Order: sequence, then C-alpha cells, then structure tokens
Amino acid sequence: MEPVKRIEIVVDSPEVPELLQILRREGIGGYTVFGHLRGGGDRGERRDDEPSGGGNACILVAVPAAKLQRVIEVVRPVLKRRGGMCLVGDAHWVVH
Amino acid sequence: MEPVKRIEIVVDSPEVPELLQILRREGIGGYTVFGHLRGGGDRGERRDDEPSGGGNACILVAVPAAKLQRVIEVVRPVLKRRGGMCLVGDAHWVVH
Amino acid sequence: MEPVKRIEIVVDSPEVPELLQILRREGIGGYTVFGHLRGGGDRGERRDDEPSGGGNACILVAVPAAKLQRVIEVVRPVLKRRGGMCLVGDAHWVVH
Amino acid sequence: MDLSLIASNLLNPPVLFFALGALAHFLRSDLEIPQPLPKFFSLYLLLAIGFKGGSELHESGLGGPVLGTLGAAVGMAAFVPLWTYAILRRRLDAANAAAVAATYGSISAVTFIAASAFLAQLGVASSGYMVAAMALMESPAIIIGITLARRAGGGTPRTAGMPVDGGWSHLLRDAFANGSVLVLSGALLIGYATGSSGKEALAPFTDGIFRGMLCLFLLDMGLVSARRVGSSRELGLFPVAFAVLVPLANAALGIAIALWLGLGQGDALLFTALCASASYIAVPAALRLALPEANPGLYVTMALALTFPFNIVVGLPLYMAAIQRIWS
Amino acid sequence: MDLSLIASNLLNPPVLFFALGALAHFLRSDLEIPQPLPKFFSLYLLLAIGFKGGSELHESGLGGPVLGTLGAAVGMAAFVPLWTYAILRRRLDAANAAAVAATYGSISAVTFIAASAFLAQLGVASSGYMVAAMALMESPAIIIGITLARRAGGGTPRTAGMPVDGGWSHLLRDAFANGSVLVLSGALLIGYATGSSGKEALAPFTDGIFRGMLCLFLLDMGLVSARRVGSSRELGLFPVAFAVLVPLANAALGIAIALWLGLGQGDALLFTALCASASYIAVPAALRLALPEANPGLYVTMALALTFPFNIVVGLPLYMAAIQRIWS
Amino acid sequence: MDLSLIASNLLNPPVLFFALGALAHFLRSDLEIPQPLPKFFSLYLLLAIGFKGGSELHESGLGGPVLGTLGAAVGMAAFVPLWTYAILRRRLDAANAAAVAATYGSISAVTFIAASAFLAQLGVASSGYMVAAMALMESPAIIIGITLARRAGGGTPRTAGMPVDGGWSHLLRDAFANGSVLVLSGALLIGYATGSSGKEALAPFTDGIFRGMLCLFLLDMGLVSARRVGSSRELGLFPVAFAVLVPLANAALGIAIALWLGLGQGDALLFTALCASASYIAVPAALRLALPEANPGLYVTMALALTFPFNIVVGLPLYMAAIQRIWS
Ligand SMILES: Nc1ncnc2c1ncn2[C@@H]1O[C@H](COP(=O)(O)O)[C@@H](O)[C@H]1O
Ligand SMILES: Nc1ncnc2c1ncn2[C@@H]1O[C@H](COP(=O)(O)O)[C@@H](O)[C@H]1O
Ligand SMILES: Nc1ncnc2c1ncn2[C@@H]1O[C@H](COP(=O)(O)O)[C@@H](O)[C@H]1O
Ligand code: NA
Ligand code: NA
Ligand code: NA
Repeated sequence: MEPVKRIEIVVDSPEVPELLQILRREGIGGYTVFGHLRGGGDRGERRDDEPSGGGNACILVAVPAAKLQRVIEVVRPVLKRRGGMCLVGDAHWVVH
Repeated sequence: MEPVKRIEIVVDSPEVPELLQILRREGIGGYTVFGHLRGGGDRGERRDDEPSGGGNACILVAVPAAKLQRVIEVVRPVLKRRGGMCLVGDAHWVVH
Repeated sequence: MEPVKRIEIVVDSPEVPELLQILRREGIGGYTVFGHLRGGGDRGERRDDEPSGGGNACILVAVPAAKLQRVIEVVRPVLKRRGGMCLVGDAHWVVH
Repeated sequence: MDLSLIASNLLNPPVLFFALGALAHFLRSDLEIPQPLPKFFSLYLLLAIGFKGGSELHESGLGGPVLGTLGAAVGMAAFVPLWTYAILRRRLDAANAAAVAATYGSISAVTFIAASAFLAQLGVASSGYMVAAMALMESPAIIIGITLARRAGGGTPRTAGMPVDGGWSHLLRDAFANGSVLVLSGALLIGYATGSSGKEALAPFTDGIFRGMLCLFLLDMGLVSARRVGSSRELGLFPVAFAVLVPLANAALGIAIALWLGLGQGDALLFTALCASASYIAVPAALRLALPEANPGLYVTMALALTFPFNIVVGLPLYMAAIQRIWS
Repeated sequence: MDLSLIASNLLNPPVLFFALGALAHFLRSDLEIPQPLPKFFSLYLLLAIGFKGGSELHESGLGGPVLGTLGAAVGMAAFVPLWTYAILRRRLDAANAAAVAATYGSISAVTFIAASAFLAQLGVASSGYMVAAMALMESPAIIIGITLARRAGGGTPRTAGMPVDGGWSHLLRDAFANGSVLVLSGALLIGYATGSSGKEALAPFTDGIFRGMLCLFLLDMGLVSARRVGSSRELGLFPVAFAVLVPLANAALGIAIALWLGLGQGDALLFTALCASASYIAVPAALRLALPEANPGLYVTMALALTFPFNIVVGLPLYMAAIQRIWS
Repeated sequence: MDLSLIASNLLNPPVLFFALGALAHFLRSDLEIPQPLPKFFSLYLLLAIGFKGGSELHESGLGGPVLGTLGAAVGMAAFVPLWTYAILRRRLDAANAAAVAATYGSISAVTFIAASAFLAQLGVASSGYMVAAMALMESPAIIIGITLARRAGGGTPRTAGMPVDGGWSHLLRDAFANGSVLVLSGALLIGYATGSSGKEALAPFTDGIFRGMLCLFLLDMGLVSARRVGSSRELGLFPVAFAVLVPLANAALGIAIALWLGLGQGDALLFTALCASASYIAVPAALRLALPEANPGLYVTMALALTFPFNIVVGLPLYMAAIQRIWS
C-alpha cells in the first residue's frame, strides 16, 4: 500500500467538466465523480430536482502527497469564484 | 488548510430530511447528501429499486473538531432507533 | 467510538455483485454501494451514459483493523484483472 | 373451474411480462430496471387509473350501490388488520404482527389494475367508482396497524426524543399524504372534476398506452418479486401459509360482501381483488418510518413475493370462477 | 371579466395537477418526482412543441405576419431586460438586477404550452410559427443580462484565471447552445423539414400523449414551485411585487404589439404569454455559470414560485379576457 | 443510385434527431440525456420491436422462407466473427481482435429499427419473423469471439481465482441471459403467444408512440456517438477503414444470401442491415466482463461512432439501391 492524499471536491455539477480539464492539464487523469448530490452551505440549499438542474457533484482524486499542493492551487480559484468545498485526507492506495 | 472532522452518516433515505433538520438546529448548515445507495448491515440488504423505495443515503458533514461531540450526540439516538452507520475521520478543509 | 479501517473500492458496476459475494464469504456483511459514477484512470474515461452501460461504482466498507489484510487479499486479484482503485483510510465508528 | 379463465388470464401480455421478469432473475440475467423508472411507471399507473376512475364516476354519478360499496371498502380495510393481527400475534411479536396486518388490510393497485385488464379481456363491465373504493382502502390499515403496535408497547413514535413534530400528526401524514395515496385520489378528483372533456383530452395517455406501461411495470415487478422469493424460503412455514391462505379468506369475505351489496360480476371481482391483495408500496413506505422495529424482509416479502404473484396468476381466475358460479 | 374563462382554465387537467403538486408539498407529503424524470418530461415537451410548431409552419408558410411577429418577439426579448434592469437597479446590486432582468426577458415554455392548451379548450385557433417566436425569445435576454452585469463591473467571465476558453465564446454557447434552446429549435427545424409525412408519423407521440405528459410535468412543477414559495416570503416586498406587476406590464405591452401586428386572438394570447412569462430553465442554467454572484434563490424563486403560477392560474384568463374585449 | 432514396432516408425525423444530437455535441451544448433515460428508451424499443415481430410472426406462421432465413441469420452471426478475426489478427492482439470480431458478428437493434422505419417510409413491406432473425443473431458472436480469444491464450475466465462459478456457465449467461437479448426474445415470444388480441391491446404503445421514442433514443445516440468520434481519430487508419469497409462486405454477403433465400426486397434490406451492423449494447456489456483485456475504447468506438452512423446515414439507402437494382 502506498500513502496518498485523498481529495474530495464538492462543486456545482456544471463546473465538473472544466475542473476535470484543469486537473488533466496538471497531469492528473485518475478521478471518480459522484453526481446528483444535494447539499447545503454558504450559498444556501442546492437540490437536484429543480427544472433548471442545480445539483452538486463530488470529485474524488487520490494523488501522491507531492502533487497535493499543485492540485489545491488550481482548484482554489474555482472554489473562490463558485463556492464549494474541498477536503483533504490521508489514505493508502492498494497497489494491484 | 484547516483541520476538520469528516463525518459520514449512512441512513435510510426517508430519514434524511429529519436528520438535516436536527443538524440545522445545532447550527450546522454545511452538508452534502449522496442518495440512492445500496447497502447491507445488521438489518439485512437494502436496495433502491423496490417499489416501496428503501434505499440508503449518506450525509457527509465537515465540522470543526469542537462540534464533533455535539453532532454525535444528536445523531446517535436516530441510529439507535433506525439503524445505520456513522464514521468519523480526520481531514483538512481547503480554505478559499 | 471504535477505530476501524475505511475501505473504498472503485470498480466497474457489473463487478459489484461478485465483489459483494466475495466479501460476504469473508464474513463481511456491512457495506454501502455508491453507483452511477463517472471516472478516469489507466483504462481511460468511464461514463455512465453509454448505451452499453459502463459506469463505475464505489463500495465503502468499514472493518476492524484486524480484518483489513484479508479484505485486501481477496479484492486485489479482482482489481488486477479488471482495473479499479482501492483506498484505505482510518476512521472511527460511532457505536450506537 | 373453467380452465379457459386461467388461460385467458395467463395469455395476457402483462402477466407474461411479469413471468419474463421473474425468468430474467432466475437465469441470473443482468436485466435491471433502475430507479426512477419503476417510480415513473407506478406514478403513471396511479395517475391514469385514478383519472379514468374519476371520469367514469362523473358519468355514472354517485347513486345506486356507490356509497354502500365505499363504506364496505373502508370497513374491510379496517376489519382485515384486526382479524389478521389476532392470528399473527400468536407467532410474531407485536411490531411484526401489526406490520403484516396493516400490509394485508391495505391494497395493491397493480393487482386491481390486473383485475381490470382481466375483465376487459373477458368483456365483463365494471364501474369507475371502484377506483374510489381502492383509494379509500389504502390508508386506514396503516393507522390501525400502528395503533395496534403502540397499544402493545411497540411502535415508538417516530420522533421520540426529537421534538420536531407530534407523533400522531406524523402518522396521519404518513398514512394520508403518502405520495401514492395522494396521486391516486388527486387524479380521481381531477378526473371527476374535468368530466368528459378532460377524459377525451387525456385518453391517448391514460387509455392508449396504459397496457404497455403496465407491461413495463410488471416486467420490473417480476424481477423484484422473484428476487424476494429466495428470502421467502427463510421465512418459515407460517408466513408462507399466511400469504396464500389469508388472501383466499379475504377474497371469500369480499365475494360475500359484493353479493350482499348486489354488485355486478365485474365490480365484484374488483372488490374481491382489493380485499385479497396486500400493499407493497404505500404501507411499507409508511411503516419503514413509523414501525422501524418491524422487519420489511418479512412483510414486504410476503406481499411482494408470495401474495402478489399468487393473486395475479392464480387468484384472479379463481375468484372470477367463483363469482361466475355464484352470480349465475 | 368573464368568469367562465377562469373556470375553463382552472378545470383543465394540467392546471389541476399543478395544484395537486402544490397541495402535496403543503401537506408535507413524501411525493417526489426524482431526476431525471422532470428532465424527461421537459425534454419531451420541448421536442413535441417544437416539432408541432415546425410542421404547422411548413403548412402555413412564412408569409403574412410571420416575419413581423418574429422580429417583434426578438425585440421584446431585448427590450424587457433593458427596461426592467433600470427599475431593478434601484433596489438590487448589478449582478442580481441583471439576472432578474434576463429571467423576465426570456420565456417559459410551459406557460406557452399552458396557453396553447387553454386556447384548445376554448376552441380558438393559433399558428405554428408562434413556436418559432418562442425559440427566438429564449436566448437574447441572457446575452443582454450578462452584458449589463459586466458593464457594471460584475459578471466575472466564467474563465477568469482559467485559460480554457474565451469568456464570450462561453457566453454565446451558454445562451444559444443551451440544451433546451437546442432541442426546441432543432425539433422546430425537423418538423419544418419533414412536413406532413413527419407530422403524421409522430402524431400519436407529439399530439396524442401530449396533454398527459404535460400533467406529469405540471405535477412536478407544483411540487417544486410550492417548495420555493416558502423562500419567497424571505424575499421582501419588492421582488414579490415585481414578480406580479412586471408580467402584467409586459403582457400589456405584448397585447399592444399583437394588436399592432394584426395577429388573431389566439396568436395574440401566445405572444402575450411569452412576453409575460419568465424563464426558470434555460436562463438559470446559463446564469449559474455566467453570473455566479447573482443569487438563484432570488431570480429562480421569483420566476418559479410567483410569476409562473400567477400566469398559469390568473394571468392567462386575464390576458384572454382583455384580448377578447379589445379584438371584438 | 437513386438520390431520392438518400433524401427520403435523411428527411426522416429519427435520422434528423440523430444529427441534432451530434450537432449538440459539436456545439459543446450542455444537452445531456442522463441515465436511466437512454436505458428506458432502449428497453422500450426492444420490447416494442420484439412484441410487434412476435405478433406478425403469429399472423404469418412459420412456413415459407422463415426457417431458412433464421438458419442463415445464425450462420452469418457465426461466420462474420470468424472471417473478420482472421483479418483483425494481423494488426491487433488476440483479445482486441476477438472483441472487434464479436462486435461485428452481432447486430444493432437500432440500425434494424431504422431500416424498418426507412422501409415504412418507402412503402415497402417486410416480415415479422425478421425480428426473430435479429434476436438469434445477438448472442452467437459473443461465444465465438470469446472462444477465439481463449484459444489464443487470452480471455482469462471471469472467475479465475474466484471459485464462485464456472467460467463457461458465466459466459453462456452473459451471452444469452443478457438483458437486451432477453427482453427482445421474451417480447417476441409474448407477441407470438398473445396473437392478434395482444397486438391490438398494445398497439398504441408499441406502434403509436414508437417513432417518437425512436427520435428520443437517436437524439441520445447522436450525442453519444459524436462524443466518441473524437476518440476515433486516435484509433489510426486500420480500425476506421475496417469500420466502414467490413459493413459493406457483410452487406454484400447479406444481399447475396437474401437473393439466394428468395426474400422480398423489404426482408432483404432488413437482413442486410443485420449483417452490416455492429453491436454497441449487448456485446460490449458482455465483453467488459468476459474479455477485460480488450479495450472498449476500440470496439465500442468503432461500432458506435463509425459503423452506426455510416449505416444509418449512408448505408441503408445504399443497400436499398443495390437491392432494388438486383431484384428488379
Ligand atoms: N461543512 C460542509 N460539509 C459538507 N459539505 C459541505 C459543507 N459546506 C459546504 N458543503 C458542500 O459544498 C456545497 C457548496 O457549498 P457553499 O459554496 O458553501 O454553498 C454545498 O452545497 C455542500 O454540498
Ligand atoms: N461495516 C459497514 N461498512 C459500510 N457500510 C455499512 C456497514 N454497516 C452498515 N453499513 C451501512 O449502513 C446501513 C444500515 O446498516 P444496518 O442498520 O446495520 O443494517 C447499511 O444498509 C449499509 O449501507
Ligand atoms: N487516482 C485516482 N483517484 C480517484 N479515482 C481513481 C483514480 N484512479 C482510478 N480511479 C477510479 O478507478 C476507475 C478505474 O481505474 P483504472 O482501472 O485505472 O482505469 C476509474 O474509472 C476511476 O473511477
Ligand atoms: Na387487502
Ligand atoms: Na418574458
Ligand atoms: Na453484424
């Protein structure tokens, strides 16, 4: 098992394509997206069942610790402008 | 980055509105809900595709360590009565 | 609260039934499945909206540390053959 | 009993799609009908059947046996949980006995719809107000079941320790503002209010594609109830016997009441199907919250994996044969 | 004003299902219509209305008042955000004022559809090209609203700091390649191109089940907009007054233009409904990305919880009464 | 070749909606049709086409060229993977060669449906039993492809190291109990069993709204296959040439067999469309599990982004022109 950083980014669904593009530009091609989430935060409640869309999505990315700083740097401006949440934790990647 | 507690609560979908209400009463307005989950535990299997509903949902809440105890106190009786799971881990909140 | 290992396994959706069967054989009946995930990794992009299916799912399992090794042993060959990701982290189980 | 009745029931596309769904499960096919499609099909069916019933009620009016039938329907919805609870209590704890009793006191809209389709195939007429009877039978058993459980010391009010809301207001809401109850009765009232102009405007939707949507829903029901048949083996003999014998007893009661009310053969079959059927949508949804001590693996499995297919496949032609013999 | 107009609007199944959805919310029912079902219903409605409009346009041709009406439609879609922005700016910051202005400059397809259904019920004819007018009115207000916000210093281009794509190309895409705009105009062109053979082939789909699908969608809209009524109480008096009075003003403008263009009564009502309605699908979807500083809790709530039900329930018969009086 | 054939194929609403979906992708629209809606549309199409085929088979009986055609269909489904594997193996490793071979041996139900719609538009008759031919052609190629891969040392049985189940029983299940195979053949049998009464009862569902549902599904297919066109550029020349030339070769073979069997023009086109089409639903679903070493980015992209649109847009009128010339 290798130690990695486990990054969770919760944003509005329509932001996801651009965030993935940004991550890809940083050479990060491994990600998992959980869609259709409800949520609440500073900008009030967000639900997925409105006619105009409006749900959240969560992008899970596992990266080596060395890459963490760079990911945070590119993600932070998006969160600043659009709101959202980014959590970082420790985990071990089971090598297969 | 600020250290936070990352709380995951897995319960029956129809419990979610009341759990969120309870959390809100405790002044916790930040949450993300993952819906339509399958699961298995002490009360057997739970699937989302039965005609009477019946799937699980997972509420993810990031709180400062100081609030953890209070969240656990209010969530525990619900879990006791209805079953479910609550996991607590450590994470860092990327300030934006 | 009891310390547990928090295991996340991301695999192709159709693998889930067999993985759960394998886990059950190891005496692990507690799990939560998050379905309909998009993802990217070594095997390229995976989306859920293709006519032939093709999305990922994430199995979340909380086990006592003592059982971790056994879970990894049985899951690893599946990941080796089919691709996917397995992350292990630390968490506390709120006893109810 | 006339074998052609069984044949004409079995050679119905909806029943055959039910069998196809079950077959898919037993062949361990990867066929699945993911949410929210089953929800869509059942929403459609409730809306269509409610609306059609309302339009027909508008045409037929509330005279004749209508009020008597509606009264009898509510009566049966209250009586069935009471008598079955007495029996169930001998083998089960209070919560589970109450949950099963509530399940069998309420009704299955799809069994009702299958009975209507069966009548249509036989060319036997039935009345729109039977849908109103169905709508009235959905909820009372929930109230009675939970009251029984609470009297026995179980059924902790949903909000114990949570000063969110009074327990009873919750209960009434779970029973009467339940999504499926509301769509069915709402559509009934709308069909009644908009009369023949509404009926005509919606006919291609509520009539034209109805049978096809029923096939889709029953395909899913076949999958889901076959999946539960496995678990039904773990239930033991008592619940299995109950799931077959109690519908027969309730059907007999239903036939007797229908005869006494002077209903026609078609309405008699619909009334009987309501009495004999058990709920696997509205009641479980309410009980999951109101009676969490009860095991859905018991009451849902009995209603869905045993009573539902029994009624659909064997029960309907059997009840019809009895009615034909008695009425003629 | 003729009360029978109100009655015949209210006794419409779609409007009653809207009320049923709202009732379900206020009874705190667990009824919900989960995604992607609402998306399916609106996709269906846009495809069907677009296609039917295109077929009718094929039959009627582009002569007569068609081009004038289309021009007037675009003109109103541009004028409404400008005049309302001037008013909104007195009470709101630039971003929110621009967002609300864009919302009211664009249109609500379901209000348009409800107006068509209302006309069908009254037996008043209308023209297929009005759908083209609707398609043309969806997007301009988005462009104008965002331009207003940027001029005022807000509206940070979506890609600030992200050298992914130029800000304006993004904006044009959000405005014109928006999913609902594309399906509506695409279906319109396809209906136009395939003419009467296409019309006949799709009729059971685009016509037959149309009213029923509209009922399902409005059931959901009732749920969703009732949910937002709670939040509308927190908005304060100004937005609430705006959400009722501005549609009336735009409707008056619309009626005047329709008169000037010499439209028939049916087309006049459709044009008026477009002017009076506000967008809660296309515009919010675009603004969430292009104007994140604006609060969807304001502009979506105004359009969805206030203006939409006002138009559906009160507005349409009111506008029709005015048109009938003026035209005759 | 008669240009009017191309025009009448292109001016078909379904084909135009396919183009609209592709356009939406290239305009980078946010239009999306989220799961499970595509699943719903394809479930509907399989059920409807299977059921209609079964009803027609019931009417026409099993005489004449029926058994010969069914035999030829199975033969082609087995022969195509064998001959194409021999070619593919020169450029690809065993697993990928076997996967592509299986993909082209099986069929695309939507191409078949588009061919039927094209015939309907031309007013050319076809037979219900062709649906049975389609059902029989779905699975054999899966078995043959995997056998080829295993013989070449690849294709680790799915359960290697997992004593859950034997590898071959898995394989047969993936091939024959596959959801789409089961719904298509099950609906065919149900249509056959319920005959004309079933046909009439379901007609508004299986016939009336069929074209419209096809439009919705093709709108989604346009989106999805346009998305894959980007990746097809990375494939290199060989797969792209294969994806266009092999369908032409299989179509030629199909036409020859149809002539030899003495089929009518309509059935000849359907048979040809089956031979020329490649699977992007059933086969990939099975191969993902049975041949994980093969790259879906190769075989799905070829079938979905190249062969499918080629057949739909260019292939069908081309094959029809050839058939018309040869037959007359
Ligand atoms: N403390 C939190 N815990 C969990 N999720 C959160 C939290 N705060 C915000 N979120 C998620 O992030 C989304 C955007 O947050 P915000 O920008 O603060 O409205 C919310 O809709 C939630 O889904
Ligand atoms: N050990 C576990 N790991 C992951 N999820 C669990 C575990 N135990 C229970 N769950 C989840 O919690 C739900 C309720 O559990 P229970 O009340 O034990 O039946 C299950 O359906 C699972 O989704
Ligand atoms: N670094 C990562 N972070 C998050 N998810 C990943 C990562 N790598 C792979 N995955 C997930 O695992 C799936 C299979 O990965 P792979 O077998 O590498 O293609 C992907 O589709 C993702 O959903
Ligand atoms: Na009953
Ligand atoms: Na407007
Ligand atoms: Na083929």
